[in-house]
Amino acid sequence: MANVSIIPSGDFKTSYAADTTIFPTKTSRNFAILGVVLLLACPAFLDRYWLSLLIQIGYLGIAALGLNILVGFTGQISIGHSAFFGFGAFASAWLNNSLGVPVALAIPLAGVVTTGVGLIFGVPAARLKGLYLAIATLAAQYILQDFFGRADWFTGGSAGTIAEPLTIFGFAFDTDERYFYVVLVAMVVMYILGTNLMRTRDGRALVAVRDHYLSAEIMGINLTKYRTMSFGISAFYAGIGGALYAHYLQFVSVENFTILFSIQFLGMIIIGGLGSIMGTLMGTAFMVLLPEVMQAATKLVSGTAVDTALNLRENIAFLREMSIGLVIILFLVFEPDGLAHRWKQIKAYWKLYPFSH
Amino acid sequence: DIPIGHLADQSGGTSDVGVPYAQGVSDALAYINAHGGINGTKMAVDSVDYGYQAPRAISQYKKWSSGSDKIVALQGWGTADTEALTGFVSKDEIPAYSGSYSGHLTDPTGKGPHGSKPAPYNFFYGPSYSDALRGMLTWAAEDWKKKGGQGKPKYVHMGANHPFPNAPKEAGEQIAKELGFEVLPPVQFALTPGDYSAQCLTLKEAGANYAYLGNTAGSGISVLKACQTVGAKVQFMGNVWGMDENAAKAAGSAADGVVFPMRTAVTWTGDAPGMKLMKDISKISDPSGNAYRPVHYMAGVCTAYYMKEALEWAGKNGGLSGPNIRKAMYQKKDWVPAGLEGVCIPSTWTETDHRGMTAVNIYRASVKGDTEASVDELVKSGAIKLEKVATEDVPRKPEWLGW
Amino acid sequence: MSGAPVAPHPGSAQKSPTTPAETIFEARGVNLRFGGVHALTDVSFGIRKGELFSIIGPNGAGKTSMVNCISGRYRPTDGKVFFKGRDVTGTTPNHRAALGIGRTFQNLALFGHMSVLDNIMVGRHHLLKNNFLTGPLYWLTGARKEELAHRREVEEIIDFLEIQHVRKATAGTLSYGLRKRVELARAIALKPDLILLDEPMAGMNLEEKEDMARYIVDLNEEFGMTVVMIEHDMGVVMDISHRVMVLEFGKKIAEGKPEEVLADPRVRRAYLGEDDVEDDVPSASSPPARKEVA
Amino acid sequence: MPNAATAATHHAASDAPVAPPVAAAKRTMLSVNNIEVVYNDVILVLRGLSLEVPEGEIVALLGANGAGKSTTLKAISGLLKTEDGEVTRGDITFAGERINGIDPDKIVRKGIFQVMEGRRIIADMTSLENLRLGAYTRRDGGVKDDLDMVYGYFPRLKERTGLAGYLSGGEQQMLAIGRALMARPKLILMDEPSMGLSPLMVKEVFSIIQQINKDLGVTILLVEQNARMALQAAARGYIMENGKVVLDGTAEELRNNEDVKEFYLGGGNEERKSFKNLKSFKRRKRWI
Amino acid sequence: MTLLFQLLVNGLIVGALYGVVAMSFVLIYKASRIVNFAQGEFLLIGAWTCWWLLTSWQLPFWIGFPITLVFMLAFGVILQVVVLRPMIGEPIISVIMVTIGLSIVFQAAMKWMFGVFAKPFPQIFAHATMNVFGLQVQTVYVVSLAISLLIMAGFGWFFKYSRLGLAMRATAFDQQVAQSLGISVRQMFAMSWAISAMVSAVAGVTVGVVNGVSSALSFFGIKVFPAVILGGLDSVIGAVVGGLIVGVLENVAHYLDSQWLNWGNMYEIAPFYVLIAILMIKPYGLFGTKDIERV
Ligand SMILES: Nc1ncnc2c1ncn2[C@@H]1O[C@H](COP(=O)(O)OP(=O)(O)OP(=O)(O)O)[C@@H](O)[C@H]1O
Ligand SMILES: Nc1ncnc2c1ncn2[C@@H]1O[C@H](COP(=O)(O)OP(=O)(O)OP(=O)(O)O)[C@@H](O)[C@H]1O
Ligand SMILES: [Mg+2]
Ligand SMILES: [Mg+2]
Repeated sequence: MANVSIIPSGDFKTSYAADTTIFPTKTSRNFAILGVVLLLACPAFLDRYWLSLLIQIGYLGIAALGLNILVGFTGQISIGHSAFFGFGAFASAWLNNSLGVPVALAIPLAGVVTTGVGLIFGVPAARLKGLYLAIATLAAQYILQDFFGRADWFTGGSAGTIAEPLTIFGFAFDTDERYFYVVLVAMVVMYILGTNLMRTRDGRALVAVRDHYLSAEIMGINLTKYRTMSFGISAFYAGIGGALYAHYLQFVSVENFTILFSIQFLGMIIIGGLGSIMGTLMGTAFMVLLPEVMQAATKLVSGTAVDTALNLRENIAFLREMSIGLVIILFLVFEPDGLAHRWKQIKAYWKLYPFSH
Repeated sequence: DIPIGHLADQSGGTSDVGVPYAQGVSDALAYINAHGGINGTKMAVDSVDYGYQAPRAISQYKKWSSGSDKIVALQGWGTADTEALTGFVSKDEIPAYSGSYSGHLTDPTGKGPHGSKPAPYNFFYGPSYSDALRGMLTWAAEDWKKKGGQGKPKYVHMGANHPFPNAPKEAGEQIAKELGFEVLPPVQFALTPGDYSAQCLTLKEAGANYAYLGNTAGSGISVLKACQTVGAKVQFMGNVWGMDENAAKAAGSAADGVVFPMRTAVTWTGDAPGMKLMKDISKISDPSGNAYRPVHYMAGVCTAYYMKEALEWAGKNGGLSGPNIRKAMYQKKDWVPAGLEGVCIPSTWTETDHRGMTAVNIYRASVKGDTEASVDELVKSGAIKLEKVATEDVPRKPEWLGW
Repeated sequence: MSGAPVAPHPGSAQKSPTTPAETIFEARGVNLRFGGVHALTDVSFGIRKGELFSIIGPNGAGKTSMVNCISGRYRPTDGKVFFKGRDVTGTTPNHRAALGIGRTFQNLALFGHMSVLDNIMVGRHHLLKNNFLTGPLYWLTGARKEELAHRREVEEIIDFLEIQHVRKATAGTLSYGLRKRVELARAIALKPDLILLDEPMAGMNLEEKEDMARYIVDLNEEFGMTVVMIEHDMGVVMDISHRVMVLEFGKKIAEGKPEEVLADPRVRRAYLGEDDVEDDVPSASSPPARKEVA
Repeated sequence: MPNAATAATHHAASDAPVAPPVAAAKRTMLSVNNIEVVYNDVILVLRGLSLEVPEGEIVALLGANGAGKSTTLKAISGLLKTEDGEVTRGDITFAGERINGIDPDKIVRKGIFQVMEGRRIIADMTSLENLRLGAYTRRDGGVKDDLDMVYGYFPRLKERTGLAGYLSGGEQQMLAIGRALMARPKLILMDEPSMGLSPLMVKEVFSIIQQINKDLGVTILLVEQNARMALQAAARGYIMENGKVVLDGTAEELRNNEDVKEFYLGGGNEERKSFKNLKSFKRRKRWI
Repeated sequence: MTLLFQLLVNGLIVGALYGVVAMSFVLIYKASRIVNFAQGEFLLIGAWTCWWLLTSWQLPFWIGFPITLVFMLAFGVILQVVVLRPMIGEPIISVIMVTIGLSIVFQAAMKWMFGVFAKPFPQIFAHATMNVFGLQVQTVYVVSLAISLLIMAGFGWFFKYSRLGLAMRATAFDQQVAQSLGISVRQMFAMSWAISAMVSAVAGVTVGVVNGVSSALSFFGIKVFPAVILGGLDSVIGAVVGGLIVGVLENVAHYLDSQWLNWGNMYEIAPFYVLIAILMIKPYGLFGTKDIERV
């Protein structure tokens, strides 16, 4: 009668293999697969608006995962992530425009190139810790932004550059319906890679460095190597995300890769849950959807009694902005450890149900 | 109804000019609806503040351009979002009227000598940033002679290294050379307020005579003040979004004498046949009818009215499809929307050339005494005046198309 | 960074002569200074392969500092340390781990947010081959196979230390004693030839000390690891260690068989605080731990 | 139930608060009644624990790793909150006043001071600054003298003028204890004060504990692994095991209890077996 | 008198302003290890409040300004009680995120209340500008320089010697330990936030007077990060020194740029290059205390 409870209480694992799967139970894995299948069907019944949101969640989610590996798993705060995201975008466009690399290839290559940049800006990580490092990444943000602005050959300068749509064997992924699949595949792959990384040697090493770098070193972990490496990895994810973004918009401009964008990335992973892979995705969805929800909400308000009472009119925009901020604050006040944590607790609860305690 | 999308920046980085412009657009559209709409059918205008964040603009656009009631036209706003949407609108064939006037939006075919990407569905009312600067420099050359200046006047481009300030950079420096200016290396300052004494000191040191302020008002004010403080005597030339009544007020005496391009033939206090309709439209959001409207408001109204007449024409000739509306934009030469005569400046768009306006009206801000009172009062009391100094007709050189 | 192999008769200063064959670790004239503080002054000693070597001494005598010099946390201000005949004075801690030095810490240093299992798996770091390229391609590159193989060995360690019940628990939430045990497990996972234990029994009651002692003895006898132990419980030290070194104020004041060392009046005074010989003087053999009762 | 002969009262799963004869004589300063503690809303650690600390006495609390000793102390001092643990049942009264749920800093002001497990000194301050902070809640002028007193007890601390973080483990332990003395509380909760101290220092510390108890009349609840010393210093003792008190009585009684002898004091009256030749399998003693 | 010299003077004077803002960061950091991303908004709120008192209420500066400071004190406390108290003991980074949320809220609220247009500050000094070593500078800059030095001296003493100062540092190091010593973490936080808010008001008014008040001023918050780090996150003196250095750097960079390099934008970027360079040599800034590496 073991298969009655959805989540078995206690460990019934019979082999270590069974104990090291991505998903704790068969059910949860089936749910995940079901989810992906549902997503595959999305373009059939969702309009472009929703698809574009999902696409955003997709490429932002990939980049955010990179940031989470850096901040959440390795404990190195970065407020320059959008710069790497941007670099990936420009790189992919440039590879395609100037070197004629097919987009399908340019995207992963952009990831690789960005990794290089990440490693360069990761060098300070060898010596800097905590917020000192964070501000060093802020420097990366500004330095790269400035670079985008002046490197006409690479970014088209301040005017920006065009990015061709992704085409494979003449089939162009130039509509949301089509591009959705590109992003979906990329996302699933990148997330699986991420999950695997975190449950193997180097992933563990990163976390060890975060939790106690002194003893990590004694355990034979080369601090400099892993501190820098995690910058490389996060940059790789950022690059891929950026590249996907570029070929979705088909136009890249320096204007978009600001510090505010970097801070949004931080928001995604903190709200999603530092050091949680699935949380990253949840957090990204949260941050992408929040403005939309608030937009809709304020739409409802406008023209109602509330509106006239507060005499909002165009000020309704401020009301929306404020509520976005407030939601973030309230969320963190009630769930400081992020969505992933809440999710865990719910699961823990059901696991022991009805004997929680 | 006729679905219309309206992107506005009321809360974001450019809200200081975004708010009045958006107000103009929505008032105008509301007024049109109140008076018979488009050939009798009303427009369903959806005004959305996107806080000057491109991603939001995109998802908003997707919302509008999908589903059953796709928008037939878009009233857009800033550089970031307009650039981001250019590709989409041309694919979806949705005419987009932007508040971004950067040169390469004027090239519908992309065949221009500077090979920017084609922007067949982008329109804007006003001189492109480049043409505006060309106009001002032409004026500056004359002004230099008039003042009896000795030797080559020195010109410098000032602004952040961003799309908006840089848009007219090369165009300006190129024509400046032709006009016999000595072009100094550009001076950069951030888009945000700060201390720019350093920049002003170098201007002073280099002895610049004419300087173009490429940024928006916020940081422009800081520069004006700093230069006043360190005593750098330079003739500043603002840009369309960089100088207006509010900026003049904030900068106070530092703004005195700054020249800038204007997109309407008159300001709110000027008189022209069209001002009557203008004032009626203004009553939509200000029943009392005595609010003072800054220049951007009027520009917003004009933009909305060009779209209105285009819609009407299209409605009569084969329906409100994107291509039709686009076609409609090409119907008239020296086009002035009915009722706004003497306010909106005659404009002409063609299939191959979206430089609607090449006549640049140059105004000078004059600020006297302190500027604590509200803009209305300041203008009434004459503490702030915007005086016309010249109209420069910039030639439609083909090689200038797209930049 | 390999140094010259140890000279046939190292550290002539040494009382107990050691031949390179049996010396696994050797310190020669190690000095360690922190500003004004002389943590270690000219300490020389050798540890024989397979021996259970204890370091005792008053608080602040320099025991942990010595261990830090062995494991590479600190670099001697001067003097050299040799491991397996190689001069390792300049090598980094992570390098030394690879060479076969593992350790536990006096103030717990677990990876607080990781599960006990992962904590121990980290110990396998230098034994695992997969990396940031092969790891993510879990199934394709055999990373999975490798991980599982090591997991199996880790489970053996877990059984050995009897911490199965907390296998999945987050290390940070364990009680003090359990954490110390997990730390030991992590150190063992390195498969070190030389394992350094800094006060492994602090904060344990007798029963647990007995267990811990048993583990250590087994490590030494069954697993054949050379053990260096810092411990304040004289009972344990006297019973299980082969040789003892006593530090005081950073200087070595005695070294040798437990009972010899214990006989040394300086040690008794400096360390046990049995200043004047009381009426019931314990014979060196009987552990003074019990004398504390008196 | 083994050797019920001993005078000590066993109470297996009973939750009844204990009123030991001794407590009757002296006024009880602290009493913990049948408390239940849960961490992160799920992990139940204390299951109905009760104990009493008479005024002016030293009470020892013994138990295996993970029994919940530190948790008990944290529950009393209110520090549980800071580790998302909470007292879900029962109550804790100090000097007749219910104190569970109160903020830790307020509890300190009431006169309860905890010496936390694992030193927990403020690493980036000097030992002097650490000691001064010990006296943070004090207003009286006596701080200066107490400083000398502490330095008198631990001269080592005076020598080491650098940052406390660089002190040796034992030195840090001394500092932690010294900090508690600086606060001059009514009740000190000591979590394994002898940990990491050399035999000499252990003696020293225990004599200090007895001294402040006698001279300054400070009441002390002592969690200790060194049962031998603890039961010598203490007047009464409690022995707990996964979240419950399983045995309690006067120090005397406990010292003579066979189980306690075997599992806490090491060897009964027969000769103590050497750590060396322990059988790999040994009988484990559990009361429940 | 050369351009370079003028630029140096200007750099020092503006640097002092950065110093003030930097200090307001340090104050919060020293008591809570939190970096307050809403600092810029604090500055803005201070500026608007003072502007409002001076214009709507026509108060003279020497009355309006003190009131502003008092208001900011109260504001800091209230903010701490309402928003940050529940976050005590939570992961620092979450709290940092909360401050980001706060900045969003305040940003919008300010625009709502005071509109989106920049507003000029009424004239407050008899002479708006004064001559320093032959360079005309805004009087208010010089005043803020004086103030900043005062504040710096004050806090330097406070944290080293005063009982509360120690308590704040203890709180920052380990909240649990602090509480176990009888330190009320709430009190400490409330205090530090209040003081910090007050200090940022000083800066807010200064920049407001010079540039006119507009929501864009909040950008100063992020702008001074290099200064904070350069001096060392937890050093009051470092904050001011860092500010001065950044100020001078900007101006010198601009000088080189405008005279020879003509790369443009060095003004903005150079400080960051130098920042990284310095950090690589001194990982904890010039005056920051390095954390203890001891096992
Ligand atoms: N990194 C350091 N900086 C400054 N002083 C240090 C440092 N490490 C150790 N010391 C000093 O060196 C001396 C020896 O410290 P160590 O930790 O080796 O003592 P110990 O023998 O381990 O004492 P215990 O038994 O209490 O752990 C101590 O007085 C300590 O203050
Ligand atoms: N913060 C926490 N979160 C979850 N569980 C905890 C936490 N702290 C302690 N525990 C659990 O509570 C139980 C008791 O812990 P506690 O530290 O009180 O034991 P102890 O008696 O002090 O042991 P030791 O003698 O080793 O210190 C342990 O099983 C531990 O795993
Ligand atoms: Mg030690
Ligand atoms: Mg404990």
